[in-house]
Amino acid sequence: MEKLKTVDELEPLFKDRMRLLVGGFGISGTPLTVLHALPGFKAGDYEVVSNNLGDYGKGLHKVFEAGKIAKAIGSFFTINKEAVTAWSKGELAIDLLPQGTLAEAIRCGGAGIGGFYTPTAVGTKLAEGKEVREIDGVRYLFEKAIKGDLALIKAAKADKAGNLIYHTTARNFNPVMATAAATVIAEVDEIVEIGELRPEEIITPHIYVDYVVKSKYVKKGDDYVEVN
Amino acid sequence: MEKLKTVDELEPLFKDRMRLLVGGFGISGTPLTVLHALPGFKAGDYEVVSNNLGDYGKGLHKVFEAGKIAKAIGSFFTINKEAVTAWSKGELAIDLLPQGTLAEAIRCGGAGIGGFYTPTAVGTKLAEGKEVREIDGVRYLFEKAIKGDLALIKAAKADKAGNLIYHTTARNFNPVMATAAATVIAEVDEIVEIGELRPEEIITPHIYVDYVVKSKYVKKGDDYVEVN
Amino acid sequence: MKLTKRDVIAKRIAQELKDGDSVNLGVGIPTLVAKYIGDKKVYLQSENGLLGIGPPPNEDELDIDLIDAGKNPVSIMPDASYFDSAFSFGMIRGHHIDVAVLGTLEVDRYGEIANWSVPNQPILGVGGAMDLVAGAKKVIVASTLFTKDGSPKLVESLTLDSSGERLVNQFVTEYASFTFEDGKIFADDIYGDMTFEELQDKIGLPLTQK
Amino acid sequence: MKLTKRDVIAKRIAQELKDGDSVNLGVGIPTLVAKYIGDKKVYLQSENGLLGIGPPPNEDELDIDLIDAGKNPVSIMPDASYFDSAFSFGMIRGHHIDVAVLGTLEVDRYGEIANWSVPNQPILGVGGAMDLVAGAKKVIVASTLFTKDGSPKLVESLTLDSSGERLVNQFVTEYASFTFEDGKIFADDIYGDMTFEELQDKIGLPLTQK
Repeated sequence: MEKLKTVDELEPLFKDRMRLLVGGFGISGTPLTVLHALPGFKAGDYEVVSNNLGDYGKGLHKVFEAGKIAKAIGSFFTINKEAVTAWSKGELAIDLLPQGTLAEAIRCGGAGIGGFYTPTAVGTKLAEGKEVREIDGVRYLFEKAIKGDLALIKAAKADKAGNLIYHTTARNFNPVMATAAATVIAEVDEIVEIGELRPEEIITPHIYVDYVVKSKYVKKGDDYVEVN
Repeated sequence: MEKLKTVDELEPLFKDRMRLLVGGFGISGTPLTVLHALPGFKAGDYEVVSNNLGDYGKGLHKVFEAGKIAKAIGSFFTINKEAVTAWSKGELAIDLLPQGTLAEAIRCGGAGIGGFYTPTAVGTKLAEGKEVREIDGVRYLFEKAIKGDLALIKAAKADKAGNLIYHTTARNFNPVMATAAATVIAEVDEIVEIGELRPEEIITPHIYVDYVVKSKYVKKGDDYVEVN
Repeated sequence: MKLTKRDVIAKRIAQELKDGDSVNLGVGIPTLVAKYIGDKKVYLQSENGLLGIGPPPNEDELDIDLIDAGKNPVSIMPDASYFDSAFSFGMIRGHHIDVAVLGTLEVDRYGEIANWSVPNQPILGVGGAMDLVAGAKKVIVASTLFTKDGSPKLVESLTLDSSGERLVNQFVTEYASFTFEDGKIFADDIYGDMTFEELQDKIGLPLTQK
Repeated sequence: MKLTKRDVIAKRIAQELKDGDSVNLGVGIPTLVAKYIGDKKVYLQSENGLLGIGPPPNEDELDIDLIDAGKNPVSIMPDASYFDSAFSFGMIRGHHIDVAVLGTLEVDRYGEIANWSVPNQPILGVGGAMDLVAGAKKVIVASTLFTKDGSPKLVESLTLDSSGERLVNQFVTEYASFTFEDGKIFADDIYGDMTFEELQDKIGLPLTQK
């Protein structure tokens, strides 16, 4: 399978100041293998688009701790205490978006839509400086689409063409991020033969996926543990 | 199954001048049983949102022939010769949208988005009178979301809760239309028990589906034939 | 056994839910509502991409992938379905969720709420709160009526950051359930150990009894 | 056997496709391109919701549900996937289709095309043409070089309705393949029975030879 790579083979894809789209909600659907390699890669100063910055000691939190994140765009950083501290000191820029606006902006980025009008956040601090437009009697906020340089996503299975399916709520932001970046790296639990995924059940068609990395983590109850 | 009705039981849902969203592309994914009942219902003067007006003698074409359509919003009416004639005589209003703009407008209608910017059709006759906005150096056209009063869609299977899955390219406009109308009627080939559809494969969750009608048509090669 | 304040609120909110409702329960008190739904067939949605949350899973059923928006492990009902975050918020913003139950810090006399920014803390988290406020068909907010220092959370005008201009339908506290109409606050249902007059006195705003 | 004009064009376009390309073929001449793809691994997309069109199906495999954008029955490849119309056009507008091959009625010297309105007919059909023009990474248009009355389809400025301001990358005819740069028309490859000079003379516009 041509798209299958080790994470180290992918290091040349990462360049300073790139915008990374990183899937996952909590640890569910997070590409841990790829993220945990980033502290060891040369590049940094990333702008990261992700719902939050991982859980303590896991996922994006490790990348943040390694000083590799210059800016974060997401919906919920309150739980990332060190990120809050870094932000207070001016060491980390943060753009806060409502979670639905974040998801829609990424979907639009992937679908060639330049921007959209959402009713969410009209009349709030998050609407400051943003255009408000009334459409059929409802007030909406203009939001621009979001695109990225690299998407780091997690799926349950890839077939050898790169078609993806997801497991339960680990789907979350991953399918939309797969559409919105110039290059997409999918970390997967399992690789299956072409034909094993039914064409009706495929969520991310293979043309969106540039590289596939086999995950080093397996689920054990309510945690992921590393295996060799 | 509470949502399961005969098409005649649903007649009271149809009212004059309603906007109907009608799924299907050609005959594929068209709710033939429901559409073929409309000429016999009292209501009419519908505004129909659909890619085109059915095939000759089938689907929306029958509704059009019965004089029930006052306006059509879609992307391709050239193949509906009688519709073209009616339009020339001023008997039928037509709003033409690029197919992708149509699909996106309906998706936005269902997703609570008021409008969006698409690069499609900028600089063409279909852009006349519409706002153009430059976003990051690209020119986009503003399009409003589309919603409907009633959606008439076709699915392959419903479970007894109303969750839907679709067959091959018969999916087309059906899932987005299911989200964008106040009331949704899904014509299906088969009804299965709850639990038979895996939660990962469900395309339209049951809360979008108000009524289910069992199709009177079965596929026979490249046609649908009526059964009893 | 006497219910805690939080349970009183959760139980009262559960009364508002009807068979067939799709419901999104926020973190905190709203999560407790699930305990009091009883036999009613409601469909619990989670904004990270699930319709049909089931009962809390046993220890041996835990799956770190399968969580709710509060990141707690969940189980699913037989009629459940999964979808991505964009679809999930389309469901929310598109008025397909019948009831959103949310925690709140303040409610003004029109029903506008502040429920996302923490007082005296940098504003770095909003999650799905504003989408739910803007998009659910009906929004019920849940909170104890007074802050720890005794000041009412029902206020003339918000002192904290608004969650959006959409007004909520109902505010359920441990003493009473309130609704709002044109700046008038209705104490629809008083069930705690304060009378209408005591409530009005403590809140310091005119209330109307239905 | 000598190829028809349409086949000459289709075969020449097939040369432009590379292994791994995702390709959308419009109706008419573009559909014929599939015949000449040979061993190249390209993924054919259909805007009604399919990636991975296979060879034409046998009579006994026909399924009225499974069709392409031209409403012809198709088969699928083992790596195929289905999706809805909104996702499909997201794939197109979002630059995920490497090559769109479209028919055309006119091409101007900048590469702007008119391919959707029929002369002297009411404009009541556009389909996915404008989305493909705006969104595909590369757009190749296919047509015979002259209309039935002998006038060139390569023109100084469009007389028919434009399909969008995005300029196409290549115009393949039965005589030559053209590309465009800042208003200059390049005759990149001349393979028909007209010389460069004859072409320039018949078209009536300055051509450049690469």
